Amino acid sequence: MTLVLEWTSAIFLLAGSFLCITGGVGLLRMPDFFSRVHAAGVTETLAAPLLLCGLMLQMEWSLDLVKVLMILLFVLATNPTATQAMAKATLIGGQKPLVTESESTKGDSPSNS
Amino acid sequence: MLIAIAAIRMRDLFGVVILFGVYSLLTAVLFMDLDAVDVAFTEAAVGAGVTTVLLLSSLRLTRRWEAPPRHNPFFSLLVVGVTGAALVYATLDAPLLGDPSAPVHKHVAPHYLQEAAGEVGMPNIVTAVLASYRGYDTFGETLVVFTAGLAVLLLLGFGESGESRIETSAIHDQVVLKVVVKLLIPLILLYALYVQFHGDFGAGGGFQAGVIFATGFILYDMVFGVENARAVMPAAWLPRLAALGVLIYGGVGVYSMLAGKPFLDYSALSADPVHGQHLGVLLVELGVGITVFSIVLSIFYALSGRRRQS
Amino acid sequence: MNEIAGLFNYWVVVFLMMAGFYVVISQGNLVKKLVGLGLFQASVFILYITMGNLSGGRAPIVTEGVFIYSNPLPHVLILTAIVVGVATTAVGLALIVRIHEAYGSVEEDEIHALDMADDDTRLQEGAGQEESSE
Amino acid sequence: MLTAAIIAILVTMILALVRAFLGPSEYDRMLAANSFGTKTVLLIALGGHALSWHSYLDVALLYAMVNFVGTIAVMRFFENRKQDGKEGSGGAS
Repeated sequence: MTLVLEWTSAIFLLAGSFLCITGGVGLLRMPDFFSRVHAAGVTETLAAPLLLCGLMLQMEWSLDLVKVLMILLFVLATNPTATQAMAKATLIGGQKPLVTESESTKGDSPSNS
Repeated sequence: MLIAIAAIRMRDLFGVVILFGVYSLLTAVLFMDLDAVDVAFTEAAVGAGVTTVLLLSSLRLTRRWEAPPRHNPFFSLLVVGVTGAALVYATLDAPLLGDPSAPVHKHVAPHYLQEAAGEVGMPNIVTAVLASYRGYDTFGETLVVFTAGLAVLLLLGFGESGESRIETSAIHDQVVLKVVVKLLIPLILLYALYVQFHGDFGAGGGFQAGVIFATGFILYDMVFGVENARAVMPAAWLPRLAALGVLIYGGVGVYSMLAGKPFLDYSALSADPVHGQHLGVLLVELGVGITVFSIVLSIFYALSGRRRQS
Repeated sequence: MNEIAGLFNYWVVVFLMMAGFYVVISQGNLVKKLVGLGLFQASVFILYITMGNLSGGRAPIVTEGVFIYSNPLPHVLILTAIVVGVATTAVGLALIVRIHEAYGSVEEDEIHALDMADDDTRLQEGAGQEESSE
Repeated sequence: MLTAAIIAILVTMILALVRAFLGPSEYDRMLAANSFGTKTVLLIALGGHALSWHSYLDVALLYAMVNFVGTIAVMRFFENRKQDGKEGSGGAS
């Protein structure tokens, strides 16, 4: 039983770490803001619950477990919301997604209009 | 450290503020690592949350871009360098990190650590020292917060209550955000109450709980608009609430004085001294929480309710 | 080696403190000055907490089986200092907002220049009222 | 395994921090700061478990909250600025 728990937790943690790094690299390397939102938002939404699940599987049954569950729910609720709201605010704020095939990051210079 | 450098170099004040928030998060993690849970808690709630919000709302009222520097920075660099060198030289004599024989650990701290659980009857020694042993200090600090809030209100007022404000901002169209926030706010307020009354056992206490409670209202204000927030918590109540908090704190002190004990000696509150201490700490923390909550919220109202004058 | 590890925190503190100090004395923008004050403040907080730390210690909340706790006194002082710090920052911000309304600028130099110009015109007009020109 | 996850989170934090420094537009900074905050929550949750800090989960929960509030405050700031630009139209102030 403990072995199963350990292995499941390890798998969760590894998957979470992988997604986490993927998100970070995407955040750094993507060419314009909207693809960055995509990279950061999507991976984060999955990475955080995975990591927290992995953590939960390692803990014994206590109040702390409930707290982790609350953190999980909280992150799960706020993170996609914040990402969506950010993307929408940016769109309203006047930035356009980069649709042409330009490779440089010219498309996302600050538009202060 | 790097963040600090970047924050200095950046001329866009908005970026400075965001980096300052990140910097404060890192500071809090450092506090966690140095075993200062309560301090990390406060720093996270205050530094990363409230300070950022306040700085942003005052940036809205002033302008965003900084003028290019006109002085030669050489002289100030010189001053800073000399002072820094002197300080580094001074640290060579300082006790090493974690050294148990450092003079700090020799004075009153052992007494607190050994006796607090028996004398005050709560496991969280920080709360015990804060509210009981150093009750005078904390009373003074609550008064300082109160006075600062009054000063802000005198300088700015609450602003007009926003009848003529045009609410065309993008947040007011976002349905998803509104629904989620509506669900979250009760959770935040509940959590603040937990922090308030669980402060005897874990990290937390009046200061943090007040800030978190205010954060919940600030969130409501930001997402649902000023009018709605002021309908829930009218601005006129806030100074009265703040005064009420200070009065609770002072009232506990005066009560113990009337009972024939020194000012703020909580053992007068009940027949059993330990129980009295516990009760006193709870009441005092409640007073601190109410004061901090109403002052933070009224500062936010004052800064966000004011219209930009060009 | 041990010395370096033990003193490293202090050096970080000194660096941060000097960074904040530099911002306060050399930058003209008032909001930036406040951020510099915040940096300085945070460095002082870190200094106190560093002094309160004990190797092998735990957070000062009594639990069974733990005998070394870090010093609670600096924690208490800093906890209140943080809240007081944000209150004073808010007062500073309120002052800045008022200054911006009065002068239309938050740059120290420009405010100074405006003050000087104000004084000059007043002298030229010969209006001898010594009213507030602070 | 926890250690590996913590290292991964630290690497991501550094990446996000670089984006926050570079960030060509302010929106990028906001995104990076938000991502950084989420990573901090995870770091405290995992690291606190690994090093057995006291009541670290309270702090992590608080962070998640504060991070969200901060992001919303930043977004509101954008709108206000835009609104001011429309109304003021002078930009000289």
